[in-house]
Amino acid sequence: MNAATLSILLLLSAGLFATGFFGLLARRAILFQLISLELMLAGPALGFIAGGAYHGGQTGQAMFVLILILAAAEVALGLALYLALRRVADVEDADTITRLRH
Amino acid sequence: MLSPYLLLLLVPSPPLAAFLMLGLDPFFLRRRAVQVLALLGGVAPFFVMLPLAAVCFGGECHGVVPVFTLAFGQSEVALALLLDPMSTLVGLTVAAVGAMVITYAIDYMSDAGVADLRRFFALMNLFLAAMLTMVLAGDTITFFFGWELMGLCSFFLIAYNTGLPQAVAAGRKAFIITRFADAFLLAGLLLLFLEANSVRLDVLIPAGATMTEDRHLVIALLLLAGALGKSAQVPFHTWLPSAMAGPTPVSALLHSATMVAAGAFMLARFSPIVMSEPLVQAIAAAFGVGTAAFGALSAIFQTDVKRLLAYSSISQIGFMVLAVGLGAPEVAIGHFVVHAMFKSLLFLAAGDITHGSDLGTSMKAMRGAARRRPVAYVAYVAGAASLAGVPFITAGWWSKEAVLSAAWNTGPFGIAIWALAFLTAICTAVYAFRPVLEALLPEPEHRSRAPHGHPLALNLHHRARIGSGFITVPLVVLATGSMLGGVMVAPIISFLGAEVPHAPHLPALLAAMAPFAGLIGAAALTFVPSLAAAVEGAHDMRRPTRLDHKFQIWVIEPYIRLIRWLSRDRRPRDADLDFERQVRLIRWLSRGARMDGVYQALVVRPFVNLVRWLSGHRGGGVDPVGSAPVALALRLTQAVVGPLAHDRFDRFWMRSANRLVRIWVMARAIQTGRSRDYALGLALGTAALLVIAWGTTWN
Amino acid sequence: MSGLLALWCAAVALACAVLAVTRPVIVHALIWLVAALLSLAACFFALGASFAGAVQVLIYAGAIVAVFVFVVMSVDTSAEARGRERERLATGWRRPAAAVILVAVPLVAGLGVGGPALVAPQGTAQGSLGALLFGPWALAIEVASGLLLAALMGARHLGRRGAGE
Amino acid sequence: MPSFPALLPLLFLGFGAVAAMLAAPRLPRLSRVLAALALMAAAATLAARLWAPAGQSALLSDDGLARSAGMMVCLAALGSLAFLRPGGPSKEGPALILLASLGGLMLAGATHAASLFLGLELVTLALVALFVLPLTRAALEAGYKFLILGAAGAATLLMGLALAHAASGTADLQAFAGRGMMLGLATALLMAGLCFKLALVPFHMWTPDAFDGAPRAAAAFAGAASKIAVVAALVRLHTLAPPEVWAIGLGLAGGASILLGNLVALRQDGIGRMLGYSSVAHAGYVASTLASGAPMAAEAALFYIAVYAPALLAALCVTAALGPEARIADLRGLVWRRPLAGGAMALALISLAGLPVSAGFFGKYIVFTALIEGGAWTLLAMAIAGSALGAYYYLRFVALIFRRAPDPAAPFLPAADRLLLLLASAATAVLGLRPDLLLDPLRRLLP
Amino acid sequence: MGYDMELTALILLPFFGGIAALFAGRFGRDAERWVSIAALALALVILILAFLTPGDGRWIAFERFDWAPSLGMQVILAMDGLSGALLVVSLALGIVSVIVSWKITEHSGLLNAALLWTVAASNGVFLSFDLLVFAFFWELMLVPAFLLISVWGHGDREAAALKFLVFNAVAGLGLLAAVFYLGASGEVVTFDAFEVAERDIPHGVQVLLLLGFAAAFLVKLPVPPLHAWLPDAHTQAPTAGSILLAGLLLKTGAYGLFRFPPMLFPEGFATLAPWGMVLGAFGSIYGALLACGQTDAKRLVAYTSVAHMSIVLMGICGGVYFSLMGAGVEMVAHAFSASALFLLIGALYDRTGTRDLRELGGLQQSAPRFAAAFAVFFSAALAMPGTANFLGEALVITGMFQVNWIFASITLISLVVSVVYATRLFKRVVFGKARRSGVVEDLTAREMGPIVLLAIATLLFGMLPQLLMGALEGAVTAALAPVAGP
Repeated sequence: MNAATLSILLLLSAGLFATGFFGLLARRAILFQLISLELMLAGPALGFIAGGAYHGGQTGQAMFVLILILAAAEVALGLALYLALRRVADVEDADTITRLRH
Repeated sequence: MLSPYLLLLLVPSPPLAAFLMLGLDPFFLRRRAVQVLALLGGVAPFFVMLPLAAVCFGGECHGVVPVFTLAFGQSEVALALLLDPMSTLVGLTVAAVGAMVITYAIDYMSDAGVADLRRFFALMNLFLAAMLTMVLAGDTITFFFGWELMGLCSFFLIAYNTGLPQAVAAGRKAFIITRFADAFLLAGLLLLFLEANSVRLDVLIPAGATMTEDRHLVIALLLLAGALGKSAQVPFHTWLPSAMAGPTPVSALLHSATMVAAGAFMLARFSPIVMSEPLVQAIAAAFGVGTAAFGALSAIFQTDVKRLLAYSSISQIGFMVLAVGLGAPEVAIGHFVVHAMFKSLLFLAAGDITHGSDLGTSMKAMRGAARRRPVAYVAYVAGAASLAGVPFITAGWWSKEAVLSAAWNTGPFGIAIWALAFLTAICTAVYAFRPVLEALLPEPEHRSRAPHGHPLALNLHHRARIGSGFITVPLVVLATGSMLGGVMVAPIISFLGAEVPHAPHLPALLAAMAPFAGLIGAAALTFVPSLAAAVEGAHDMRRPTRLDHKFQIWVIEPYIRLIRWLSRDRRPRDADLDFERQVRLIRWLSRGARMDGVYQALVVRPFVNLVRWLSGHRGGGVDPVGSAPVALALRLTQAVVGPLAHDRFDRFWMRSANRLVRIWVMARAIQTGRSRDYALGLALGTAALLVIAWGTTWN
Repeated sequence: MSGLLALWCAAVALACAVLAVTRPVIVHALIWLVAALLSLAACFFALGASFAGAVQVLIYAGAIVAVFVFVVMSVDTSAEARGRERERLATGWRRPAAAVILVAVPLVAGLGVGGPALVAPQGTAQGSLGALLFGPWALAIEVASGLLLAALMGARHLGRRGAGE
Repeated sequence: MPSFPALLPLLFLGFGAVAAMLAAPRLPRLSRVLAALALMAAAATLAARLWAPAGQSALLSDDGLARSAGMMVCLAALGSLAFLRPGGPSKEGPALILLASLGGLMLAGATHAASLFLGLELVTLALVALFVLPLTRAALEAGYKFLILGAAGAATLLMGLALAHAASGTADLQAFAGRGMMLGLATALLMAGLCFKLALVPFHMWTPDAFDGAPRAAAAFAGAASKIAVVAALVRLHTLAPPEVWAIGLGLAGGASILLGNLVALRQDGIGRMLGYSSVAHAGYVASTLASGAPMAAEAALFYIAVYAPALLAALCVTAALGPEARIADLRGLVWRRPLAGGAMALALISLAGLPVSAGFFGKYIVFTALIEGGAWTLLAMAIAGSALGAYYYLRFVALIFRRAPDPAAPFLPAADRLLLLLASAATAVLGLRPDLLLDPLRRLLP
Repeated sequence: MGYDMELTALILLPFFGGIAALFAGRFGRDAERWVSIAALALALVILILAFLTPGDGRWIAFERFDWAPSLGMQVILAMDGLSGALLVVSLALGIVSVIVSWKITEHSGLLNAALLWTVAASNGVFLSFDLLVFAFFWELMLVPAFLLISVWGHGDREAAALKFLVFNAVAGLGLLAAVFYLGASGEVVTFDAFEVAERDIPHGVQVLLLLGFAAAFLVKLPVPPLHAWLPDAHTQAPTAGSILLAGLLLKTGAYGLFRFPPMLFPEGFATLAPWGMVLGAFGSIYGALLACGQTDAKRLVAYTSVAHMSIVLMGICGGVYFSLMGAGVEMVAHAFSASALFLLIGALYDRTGTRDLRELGGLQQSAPRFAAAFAVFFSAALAMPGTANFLGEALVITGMFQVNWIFASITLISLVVSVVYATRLFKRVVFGKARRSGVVEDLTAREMGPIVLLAIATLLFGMLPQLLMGALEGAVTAALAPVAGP
């Protein structure tokens, strides 16, 4: 694997990150935001794997594992929060959760 | 060996001690104790002054008693009392007059409550102490101390009747105007101090006389302005007539030997500095003679004895200032001594005659005086004669003649001054004799008095014809002095080290005639009903109803025709208008040339407007009241009315605070509460950081 | 060769991701998410990170998406909801897009166009992933379990019918 | 692996968390006690080894910075624990606080991407769980916002770490000492993640909402303990001399935080919200100190956040006692109703305002000194303007505390709260008189 | 120099006295007041003993010890005649303020503590020569004063207290910033004023730093346009608060100006001094004019304070021997006379419940002792010769004549205007008829005590000024030397 490939892979990982970020900003439904978060995390995951492949160490994969754990934890908490919000306040649109402001 | 001059310290001490005792009231004094204390404090200085004067007349007349010395960096301030011929003479006079006035006041004020009595005598004693301190001061600090203290006491004393708004207003007016003049004096004294690096008069005056030109002129002018204010000379004269709101003894003390005369004394004291500038000299002479003439003219048309005497004081002190301006301060001091005696006498006698009258101190209250209070009347006559300057037998003639001669001897310019002073002397005699003649008129018919009138007023006619010793002794002593004091004038002047000026025979003879001319004028004003009515009417602001047509035809009519012919006036005549004009002139003069109005327009109103503008009060309409003191009081009252407002800077601060609040409202709107907006912030922040990173590493 | 494959798979993943975030229907989005994750897994395999690829397939595309599916089953999928979702996206995409472009431009400029001079491959010591994870990184794994523990406690607590209702 | 003594505090916290979690459903009181004991033990161990020689392992550094910051994290966590209201459904609180402290300890010692990221995320997720403890709508809202933003921040941070890893081939934080465009971008992304945790403008939006809606104790942890840990991490990164974007970005964000935080706090009536915005501003002071580049910046930043912590704890403890919707009017006459609470609150606010006889004064002092030393005049001007605004709004609250109140109802304060208030006030007052007691050790402990 | 504790004691004694007073109320009626008086009296005794022991010429007493060396901080306390005189003022007014608030029972422990802490903090300001410690006490002073206004004040007290605090705290930041710069800019971090004074600071920097210092001092002084807090604070403060405000806090501003600018920034001071004089001249007129327009007696006196302190500012900026000496004398004199006027108005307010000039009057008849007391301090307010106030103002004017006659004339004008407002106050309160107040009870023995004390002080320093001026000599020449030097 050469530097150019790594460069493009990193670009693509940044693209994934940016796409996820776009989803987070653009989507109002909570579930979509959670999906977007997953994509956001996929970006660095690709980045670590690509970097690890380029440099030839295990660190990249190890970091990927940690990212995976984080993603899982976040999804668990996020979905639980989504359900709780629906139950307590009956909302699924993030834009309506604005009781705390100013 | 103790120097006899140490006695100097004892001169102002008794009245000061009396002030402290009366003011602090440590023993809860009774009426009798108060009177005794006051009398002791008032009389003692005279008896302390006597041996000092004896020493001084004995020839050794230069004593300095240091009080204490302050070190100011490189300069030294040595406070001291000084005994020299001038302070001896003036001190003796002041002590004597003070003693007389306080003695008189013991009886005069006997109907006041104990607390008021205590206050009155405490202040009178303090006043006396202040004047004595000033006279005997050996340095400018002590001098100014006494000078200012008098101003303070005059405020309290004039406002003695604290319930009377015009008394309080008169007190404030006196204090503010004299304080204004004092500011000039203070500036002059401080500049002198900086120039001479000493405050001691015996060092400072010679040093001051040899200053550089411009400094010298400034200082001399400042000192002159200070003196003019304190002495109620023309631009500053308005406070003095209003100050008559104080009790008679206060007026007697204020206007004869102390407060008012202090300005003249100061000029005489500092004459080596003031009078070495020809310009200042000319200004002083002009102001002096102008004031003298103006005061005399105004006095003629007064209907109130005390106001008449007040204008007389203005006029007489004008003579003193004139004398100083002519370069004869010794003559001024001579006139000072004589004036102190006859003026206090006049006040005391007039006060005694009018005491308790329901007409107050108006001229009418004088009527029947010869019958009611013969001693006082005789004393008044003596005083008036002295004031008018009846030749040879009165003291007033000698001193006034000295002034006139000094003027005559000054040269061609002096002759003009002499002429004006001569006319003034005639006017002086006119007003001096008016009350005397008025007293000959029958008493006005007895009107029923309001039950709430002065308690003593009811006893007016039951009073003894001869007053108690407290009244009689001062009157007799002062009357004697006013008559026989003339023999002292020449010794006084020569004691002070100057020649008695002598005029040629013609002017001297003319001057001697002046009192008699005045007497005729006074008689005309008193006994010619139309003129009396005019004077009267000018005050009541009503048209007189009865005119003596004869007088109108023989005197007024030709005069008016002459004027019309001279001015080629062909318009039809309006008798009312003529009369109006005449009355208006009299009114103008009797109101002190309406100087109060000028002050009102030039000083008070702008000041009040400024204050009002600054403190944001809303003004309300106030009737322009004829009498200026009331107007002054009202003006300041007006400034008070209105809500308690903030000043402008305050508003500025509050406005910026409000602006900040508006920014706050905008800033907090950023926090919309939507998580997507929050994330947008996150994204923008990240983007900014990335751009910075890219920018800093890109090359 | 493997490099090209990896690039291809990553590009596919990106395309799937773009689709995933723009679908109006949640189920479609979820499917595209799975597709993106699987493409990434393929990419990982192509890059030689077989463990990562396997874990990606099993845990990510398997377990995590399964959890999603359970939740998605309770979501309103009517045509009306779809229209609403489409309208929301149609009205509110400009500002996010601008922001994301602002983020992406420096990244792209820095990584691609500007062409960073990458350091040569750092010859780090080869060793098995397991030796790393259970050797020096054991602490990290332990703490990561704490992460899961916290999430678990939070999720369990949220599942309660609490006082807030 | 780190040496055993270095590991001990982590073990205390980890096992303590498990024990507390297990005890929570049945014996909530025991759970609290266990958590407190674990925190105390961790703090004591750290304190005992404060001056021991430094050690280094793969992921964590065991040096003075890590120990002192870790100790402060534990103490601040103990403070938050003191007024974490027991009862109700919120039984997991103590365990979560322990987990969050564990994350804080990791963060304080992190020398590697893995430990940095794990520590940060452990704190974040534990805090999300803590935020939602009351299960009220406000708490859920605060938790949700924090989760979403936290995850986005984490992804950003990870992206930065990934870039750094790709650029340098190592995941060690040492990588950030290099130069180059990719590292610059990596640093920018890393900073975005850290700034989010420190609540710097424009990454601060979650803070006021969290202080308002979440339990006060959780907010206190977020404001005190977690910030100490993040500042420690920042200081560590700072000493590596990262690319230029580091100083510029911190300066910009810090200055903006000072101004915006103080400005928006200006007329807030909710005490929680006011403290939230003010915490943004205080984070700004810390960031601008680090941005100034003064040699003393590290110790100044750590000192500042260390003296900020007790004041914030005391203020939030009192706020908690005043009820979930505490507003400025509730403070009226507090000092007459509850002298301890009122006095502590007043002292805390005075310290936050940076007025003398409080530790906050010296916090401001040392920050200003650092700004002057570093020649950061613009930041100094911002800091001065911010302090002026700060004095205004803090004193608004102080004024009301001393105003006589119409109603004599006094808030309830449990013993733990009272102890906390007493200790926090004592710390604030003592450090306000003798700042060198803290500053000198810090100066010697920092690299 | 040996290490004695006397100066430290002068700060700590009131401080701990305050803490003791806080709790003394439990041990007996009025115990907290007696404790306060005892602490202050003891401090006064210590101060007098310090005066009696020989100093080293420049300083009567000097102490230096380390505080937080790592921050470059130490405590340097030094007392010369100026600080000594102001300390006498502060302790005496402390006792007076305890006595006048005798009747206040509400939180009386805290009240006495706040009074004592104000005294302690201002003593610290008067003694400190470590700039940081100085700034520390400077800010510290605000807290008890703020409490005094906001807890025991009248009317809209919170707003007034907040205004007071914000003005002074914001201005204090300028001081802090300048102090920090001074401390950090040298080779070693030090706040020792004597060391800092040795430094060669560039002229522009001096001007900037001086502006920082001046901000704090001028607001505290206060000089227009920075005075807006004063009338409100005075009006709403309790009597004791007004006394300490006028007698102490204002003096700290003047003291700071007197002491530090000429010492630390001689060239910068020379540059800015003319502007200071302009400000002072404006303030002296402006304050006096506003005093003429007030209807609230306390507000009136507050504006006179503005005028008088502006004259002090002018004197200090004049920078010649006479003006500096005048400023020093005026500071002390104004402390006594203004606090006495506040005391009297406070006593009147206690009796009548109003301070409105339009509603007062007739004291002369109903309460002669009251009237007499008013008369004494009325004379002091308008600078009657014989009072220390006259001495101060006359000296300032003398100095101004050496500097620029325009400033001297303006001071003279303000002297004239002072008569207008003083007589107005007197007319409205003492003269006339009682409008609303009715018969007012005369001053009681407890009130007479402080008043007699203050009257004696005013007159004593006026009649025997060498007592005061001898003490001030050292400080004046020290302030003079750097300005006049080559």
